[in-house]
Amino acid sequence: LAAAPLAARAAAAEGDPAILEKKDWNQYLGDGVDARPYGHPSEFEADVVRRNVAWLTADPVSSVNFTPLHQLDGIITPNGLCFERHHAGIAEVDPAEHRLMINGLVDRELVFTMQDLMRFPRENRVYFLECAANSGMEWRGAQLNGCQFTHGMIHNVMYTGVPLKYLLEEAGLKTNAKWLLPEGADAAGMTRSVPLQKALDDCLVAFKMNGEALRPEQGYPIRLAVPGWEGNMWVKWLRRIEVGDEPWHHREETSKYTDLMANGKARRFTWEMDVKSVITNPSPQAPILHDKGFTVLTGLAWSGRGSITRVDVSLDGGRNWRPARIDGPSFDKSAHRFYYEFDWDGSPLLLQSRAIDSEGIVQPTKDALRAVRGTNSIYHNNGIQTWHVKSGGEVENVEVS
Amino acid sequence: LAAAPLAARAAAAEGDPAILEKKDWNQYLGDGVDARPYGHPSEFEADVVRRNVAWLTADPVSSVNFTPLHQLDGIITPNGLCFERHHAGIAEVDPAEHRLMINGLVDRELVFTMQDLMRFPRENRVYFLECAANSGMEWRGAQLNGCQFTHGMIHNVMYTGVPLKYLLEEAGLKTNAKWLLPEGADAAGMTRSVPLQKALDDCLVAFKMNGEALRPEQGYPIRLAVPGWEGNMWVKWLRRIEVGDEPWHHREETSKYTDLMANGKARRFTWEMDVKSVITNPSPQAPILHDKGFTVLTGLAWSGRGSITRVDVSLDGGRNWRPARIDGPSFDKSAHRFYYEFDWDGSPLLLQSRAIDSEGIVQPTKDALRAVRGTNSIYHNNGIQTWHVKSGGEVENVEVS
Amino acid sequence: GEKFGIGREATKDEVAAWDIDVRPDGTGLPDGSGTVADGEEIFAERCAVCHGDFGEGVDRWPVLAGGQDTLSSDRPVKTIGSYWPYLSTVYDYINRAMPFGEAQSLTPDEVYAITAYLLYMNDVVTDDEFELSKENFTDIHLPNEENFFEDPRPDTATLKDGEPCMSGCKEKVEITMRARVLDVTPDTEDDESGAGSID
Amino acid sequence: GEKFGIGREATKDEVAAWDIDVRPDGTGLPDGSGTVADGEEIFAERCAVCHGDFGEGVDRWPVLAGGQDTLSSDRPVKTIGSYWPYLSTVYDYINRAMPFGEAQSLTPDEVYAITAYLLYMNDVVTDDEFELSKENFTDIHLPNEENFFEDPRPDTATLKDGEPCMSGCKEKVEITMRARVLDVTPDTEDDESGAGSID
Ligand code: HEC
Ligand code: HEC
Ligand SMILES: [Ca+2]
Ligand SMILES: [Ca+2]
Ligand SMILES: [Ca+2]
Ligand SMILES: [Ca+2]
Ligand SMILES: [Ca+2]
Ligand SMILES: [Ca+2]
Ligand SMILES: [Co+2]
Ligand SMILES: [Co+2]
Repeated sequence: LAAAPLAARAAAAEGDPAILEKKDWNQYLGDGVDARPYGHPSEFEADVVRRNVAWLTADPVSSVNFTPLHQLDGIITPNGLCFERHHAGIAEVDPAEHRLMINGLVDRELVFTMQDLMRFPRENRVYFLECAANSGMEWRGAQLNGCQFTHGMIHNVMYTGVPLKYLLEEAGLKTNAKWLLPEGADAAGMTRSVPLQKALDDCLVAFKMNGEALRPEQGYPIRLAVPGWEGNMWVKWLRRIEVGDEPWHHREETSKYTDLMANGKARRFTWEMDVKSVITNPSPQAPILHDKGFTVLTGLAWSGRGSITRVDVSLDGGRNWRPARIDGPSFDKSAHRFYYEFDWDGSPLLLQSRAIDSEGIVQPTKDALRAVRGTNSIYHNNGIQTWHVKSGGEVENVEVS
Repeated sequence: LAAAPLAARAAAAEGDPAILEKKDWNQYLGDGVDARPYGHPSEFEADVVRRNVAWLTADPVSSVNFTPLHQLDGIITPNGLCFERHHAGIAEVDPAEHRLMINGLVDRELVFTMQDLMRFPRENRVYFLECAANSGMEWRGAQLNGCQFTHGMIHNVMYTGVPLKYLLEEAGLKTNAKWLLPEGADAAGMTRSVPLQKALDDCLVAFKMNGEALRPEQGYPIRLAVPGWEGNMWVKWLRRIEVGDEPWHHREETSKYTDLMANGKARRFTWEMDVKSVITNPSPQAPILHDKGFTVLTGLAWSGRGSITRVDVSLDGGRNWRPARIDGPSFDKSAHRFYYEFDWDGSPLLLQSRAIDSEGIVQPTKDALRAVRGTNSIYHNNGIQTWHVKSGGEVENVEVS
Repeated sequence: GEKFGIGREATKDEVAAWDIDVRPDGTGLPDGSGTVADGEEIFAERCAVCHGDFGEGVDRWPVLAGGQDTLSSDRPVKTIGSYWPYLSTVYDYINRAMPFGEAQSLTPDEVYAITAYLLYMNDVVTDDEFELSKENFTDIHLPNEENFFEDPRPDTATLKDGEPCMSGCKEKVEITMRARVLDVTPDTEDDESGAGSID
Repeated sequence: GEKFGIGREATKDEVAAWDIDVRPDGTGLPDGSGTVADGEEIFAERCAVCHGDFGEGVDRWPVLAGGQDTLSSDRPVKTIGSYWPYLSTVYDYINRAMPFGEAQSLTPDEVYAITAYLLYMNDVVTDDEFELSKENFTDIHLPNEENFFEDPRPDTATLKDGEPCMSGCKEKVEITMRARVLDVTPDTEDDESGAGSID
């Protein structure tokens, strides 16, 4: 037998060829340590990408793509997969040519280079960033078949940055200072009005995400972090902060990011992203691939008002609920990972998750939201998502009575 | 003036051209959301890469490259920059063809597919992984001029994985089970003996790092996480775990990863990576670029025996110490980020950091280590590093009396 | 100020170069003016390719005019005339971000003129000889200004309203809606497309 | 076992295909044997290009023989003969990982023969007609076996030894050594190189 050729031996043996036959990678050398100065995922993970939906917008240059939540785990979103939303494409800023100016109601109007900013004390915090329009497609009913598209306008990143208050204190705030206008260096010149109190509380001028420099599509070299508040306020490519006594009511806080109610009136300054959760697996893009038996359900929960204290899961469309297991770090205004393991009997399921935050706010049903806000809001849809698992394991985005 | 061409206007105005002159990125559109399904760093960060040192090894296929610690911040190492150490190059494993076998002293010898593994309960934990040979070059004295090379065989990652104990319990441990032999699917067939107690305590079969699939160079599709213990034990491309009653004394725990003492005797099973720290900025590759004034010193500290309770910093080569500020999450067996901000008077400095862990172990000086271990150990060098800052801001790796 | 001694004072010219924002009270408006007729011409040349000659929007590009009385309908059309609360936003946004792809290429007079034309198209001014200027700017109010109100959340249940139901919460559950767009992987010609848009 | 009911039992053949590890007590050794002379030939053909005809190591590839009595010197040479505690490690490692780039291509007889040759080159056996086999394998002990001992750490100060000194800890401080390799960026021809290696 020892002399028999390998293939013959394997054929004679009983079992899985994946074990019985040698693989190239068991025998031959792979790339050395000089081959990948900056690494990339396995070729077998080529489908793990941000995806956009062409018909959503007029042009991909002012559009959005979505984080593949169903292919991730834990709470950190890798930088290459953090969803993108920009209004004039990715600004490719040269940090040597980048400045941050503080002007307006300050004692001294200041200019900082990147090197200047590196001299202020820094903080490291994990925060989610959710676009106010995340799940916005679903206001009128189930639309897109996959949590990447229904919930993928979110990412969760560890930022390193300078507390904005240090920069403001360096400039010296006038006593009538009440509002800030952060402004981007991109061709959209993005601006938002931010109340000074928030800025002094926990805003960061962030320059690193998950340890390395911000990615260009996330505002390289600096962006504003506005923890827990809608993503549009996290101005990217930040180049100026004006201090004022009144809000500016700029385009992104009037024409956009205001919630239109059924009666035609509209809410403004709806900044916090309310408590929300979604089951990422199983989900339409990630069906159950095994027969009945022990299975892992997992998902993400977050709240812009604090931490997540509890997530409940229902397998029967909200009739009965069980507490899920939250695992991994629980930070304020950061995504939480939850699991619910159960023995699947192979019959159809209607999966839901319901998160509760440290302020005691309970994630509402979509119908509860519609009852108070109608269906024209576009933004701030934090309703409970339902996935219909069929007996074959296939999953569909549905709504239930 | 309104009609004057832009350049003329800018020339007449007083100030920084970076502000007075418009940039392309302020005016023209950048890449859209369909351009980068998987993102990459800015072109201006092209020097932020893993680097190897050609003369260290015979061939880059069995060698090491180093994490650019001086260019990172926070505690998370981005996946593309996690140092690589492999013994037969990067195994490019097809997950569909990958299996995990458990054999030996178990009730039932088992085989798992990747899909099987996804059905076990998961945990999410942040752990550092340090090669036992990190700083090994420095046993005989200051060698390499940069913390990337003196300390860059470490990374710190949030793992998602299945507690190994679940897999072992599924197989059913025999009463005489005491040791495990995890084995890799690569062409080095990497093996290490791991005491069962550690396996049942906190080892994970990890499949995700920082949210996404393990990178090929880090063991895709699965690696063993052995928290706090030397990196070589974290077997990559894990394909088999044998359960036994005695250790195997394989090549990587005899010929390698044993500490040779001055008297010719050698320590074995020196698993824990002891308390250690390094100042990452300033450091030889990251000099001080500004004149005297307020400056930020930062670094990393970690211990394989628990968390870091304190880091002290000295500016004068160990004569006087001040507590540093630890910022960001403090997890067990995870890197901690520390800062020490001070007013630099422009004169030369001898920078040191000294970490203390939750077991009360104090990071020793290099001379204290040499006094007990000599200079032939190669591994487990956790001595205090000294950087000499010159008056121009340049920094050099030195040792002091 | 001056806690750390980092950074330097901005020059007047530097602040002037970047300080372009405009507020509802007129703060930030530059000197200048422009008529509806001037605006029509500039708009036709630089804006209409996307927004249409009358702000009606080409393809999926934004609609800028019309939509009055649609806000409580099933398909609200939110335009400067129907939705925007303040005229300053029109000036500020066009000046900073339009034309798309050639941002900050318009002179103050051009922006005043375009803004005047947009007011005309939105029936806020009806005189086609109207000239908008720094001086008369804040006299103009957009029709929907009063219909914005401050965020009143939380507007859904909290724990104060009682513990959320854990068992037997409903009699029966039925599927009432299914995903409109089943094939979300944009890899084939025959991909379905859905309604709505993101803003 | 069987808590979750996941996975399946391995077949005997599957376990046999992967269960190649060898322990000091001989567990895992396959049937077979090989002589020093056979080993010399195979070694010359498949190993010597890297390790040298006599295990002396070519360029920076590993040295496999010699180094006796260097372990307490300044430059220890750690080989199978001078350092390795167990012969089983030699068999196991060559069988699983060598030749470098063609792992697991040797038959048991070949590995026994090479191992015999390595014993001979390391003066552990002196008879050039020596044949190593499964049967006599565990009779052989490597000279350095007794010189390994269990990790005795912590071997440096802990808080129990007192609070670490915070001020005035030394009289004066002088630089005693400087980095040997100043230019660490491997981008030019004239890069310096240092001593030592990583394992
Ligand atoms: C090449 C296409 C294009 C051209 C030309 C263009 N725009 Fe736009 N316009 C856009 C896009 C795209 C947006 C939305 C940008 C975003 O997503 O932030 C927009 C948005 C706007 C808005 C805000 C719409 C809303 O409801 O919030 C206004 C007002 C506007 N444009 C005016 C103009 C004017 C005035 C011009 C000419 C001076 C102009 N545009 C030229 C594409 C164009
Ligand atoms: C192409 C080069 C090459 C060839 C051919 C080769 N080796 Fe090696 N050998 C290496 C390298 C490289 C290592 C170190 C691998 C590592 O870093 O893990 C090594 C390691 C070893 C070691 C362990 C050395 C130690 O001190 O830990 C032994 C024993 C060994 N080889 C024996 C052999 C034998 C026997 C053969 C032939 C059957 C062989 N080698 C063929 C390159 C080679
Ligand atoms: Ca509010
Ligand atoms: Ca030990
Ligand atoms: Ca202003
Ligand atoms: Ca498709
Ligand atoms: Ca075995
Ligand atoms: Ca060089
Ligand atoms: Co937006
Ligand atoms: Co190693």
